[in-house]
Amino acid sequence: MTTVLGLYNYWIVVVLMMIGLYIVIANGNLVKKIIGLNIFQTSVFIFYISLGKVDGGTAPILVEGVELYSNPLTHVLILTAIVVSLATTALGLAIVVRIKEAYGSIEEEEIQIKDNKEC
Amino acid sequence: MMDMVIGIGSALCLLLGSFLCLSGGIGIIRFPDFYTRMHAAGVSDTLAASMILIGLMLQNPEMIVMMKLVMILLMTLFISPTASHAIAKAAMNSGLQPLLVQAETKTGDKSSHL
Amino acid sequence: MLIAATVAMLVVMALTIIRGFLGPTFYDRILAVNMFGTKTVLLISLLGFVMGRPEFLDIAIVYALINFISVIGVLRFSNSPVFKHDIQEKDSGENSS
Amino acid sequence: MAFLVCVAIAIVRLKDLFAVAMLAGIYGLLSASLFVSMDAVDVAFTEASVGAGISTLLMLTTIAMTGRSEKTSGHKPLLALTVVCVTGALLIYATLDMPSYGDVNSAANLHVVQRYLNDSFMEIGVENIVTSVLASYRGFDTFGEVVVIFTAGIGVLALLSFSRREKDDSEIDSINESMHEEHLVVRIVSKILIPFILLFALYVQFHGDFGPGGGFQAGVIFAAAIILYAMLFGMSVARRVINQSFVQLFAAVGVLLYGGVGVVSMLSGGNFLDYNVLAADPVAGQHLGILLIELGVGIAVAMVVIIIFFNFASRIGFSSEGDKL
Repeated sequence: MTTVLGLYNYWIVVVLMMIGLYIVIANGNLVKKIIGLNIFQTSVFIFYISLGKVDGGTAPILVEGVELYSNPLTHVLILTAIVVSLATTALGLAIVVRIKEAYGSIEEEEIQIKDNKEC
Repeated sequence: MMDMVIGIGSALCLLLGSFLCLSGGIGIIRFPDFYTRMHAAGVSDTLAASMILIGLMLQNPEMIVMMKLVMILLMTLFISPTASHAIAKAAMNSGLQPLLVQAETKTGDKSSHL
Repeated sequence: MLIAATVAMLVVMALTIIRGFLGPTFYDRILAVNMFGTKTVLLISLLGFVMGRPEFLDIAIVYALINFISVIGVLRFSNSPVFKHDIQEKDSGENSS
Repeated sequence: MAFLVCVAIAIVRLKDLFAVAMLAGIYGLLSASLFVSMDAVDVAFTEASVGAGISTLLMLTTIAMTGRSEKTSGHKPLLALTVVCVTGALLIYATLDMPSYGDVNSAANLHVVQRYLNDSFMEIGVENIVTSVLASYRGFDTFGEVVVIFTAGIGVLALLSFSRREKDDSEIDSINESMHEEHLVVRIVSKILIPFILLFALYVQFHGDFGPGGGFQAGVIFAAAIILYAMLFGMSVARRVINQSFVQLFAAVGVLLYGGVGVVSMLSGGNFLDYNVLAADPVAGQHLGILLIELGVGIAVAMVVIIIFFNFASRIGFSSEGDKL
């Protein structure tokens, strides 16, 4: 029972990661692929944060009379990672927009068909 | 004495707020069409939020926390009706009819056919 | 009491998510997102008190603001021609059913 | 937690991209509240403003440009499913070795972290350890992140900014005007709110030493206020208020401010980004350094997000024009 409770978070992370991966692999739509990528990223964020959580600890802002804090290092890593994920998402979406303008479609297969025709 | 009154008051506010929230949640599931759901969400949002925030305010003596709570309260009071208004207006403009109007036009059509 | 309110909030959030899934029209979904945002604000203020760290209230303020901005953004972009077209289709589909 | 999985599964199932984007918004809010419950206040702050706000908006703009419905793909998902399941099974097998949730003695919580927790207040004098680690101990990393964001901004600019036609603007404007007549209430409320949002962004920026907050979050909130303005009052009005070249200049200024602090500290005898030498007293020097680089981060992030959004949004008019032709 304790192992189940102790590892519950990681399992959720794994499931989320699987879902994200599945979307990225199986969906043809490029926007949806980016959303899948976002889910994948979030699962990694949650993984790091749950690594840094300490039982009975509180947020790592020093106050008097509190001894135990959660791990600030993972928070720092993820904080920057989130902003970078925003940047990558924006870049990805920009590329999607350009693809739409160039091919008239954002479905993977249609783009492939068009590419083959041109060759 | 004063403490007890404040404690009871905050507990009452919190309970009332939770109850309103729950009723709003049930409403948003059970109501038949968009505008009635909108009503459930809007009403419960505003009143329940202010009830819970007031309950929290009563629990806390510190000044800065109080200020922040007041700010949140003001913002919810500003934002939530505005957002509801905007959504309802957009829905109306896009041609989404309330259930009642839909029913009336349908019966009207039938009677004219008959 | 705080715990009870928190649990109530969680239940309401679950209900709202269900509406977000089902929502026949997309205005229902927007409504669900909006309500979900308000409930999150309340949940976070409650959590701050439950954990005894009222500094969390800053986050609640951000939520309130961001929620408003995203709802307005959604409505703004739902006015674009692509969406208009789709709504009409969807509406006619619903009426016929 | 289980909520998250449900939302994610629903995202897989739904074909309507608009609904998917809405659910992605809910997903962002949900993961942020999860972060709050796991004590990661700063992370929740960032996720709230980024995941729930800005990235949802960007997705919506993209969907508005590229069309809403998704076609069912022909190829079989069976292969993908097996790959994913195998990966998942391996990962779950790997979690059996992980320390259990909330363990004080897990490897991640033992090494350098104790030093941060115990000594950072003495060395830096900032209550919020996340800020001190972010800006001082790991200043190099953060500099790298800022440069990455700046590069992404340049990338979006390069991809989307060309062939913006002035005459389209006037047409879009007329559409916007007719639309905004209807949005009177929202406009007035936003007019009241926008100054508060800007003020709050500044509060977050400078209060980052004592509470949750800092340059990244403040930048995003600041940008959000301006995005709200741009959405309600039309793109060209916003472009008149906020000059594009000015924004681009300041994005660079933000990054340079960060780098400049590093160079100054190097010139005055320390290492790159070593703030101790910036003032007579090391702690005061740290304070000054953190303040400056947080400012740099804030400016850079805000301006990059504004650039990204403006380019996306002014593209909408362009591509819908293209569709008509």
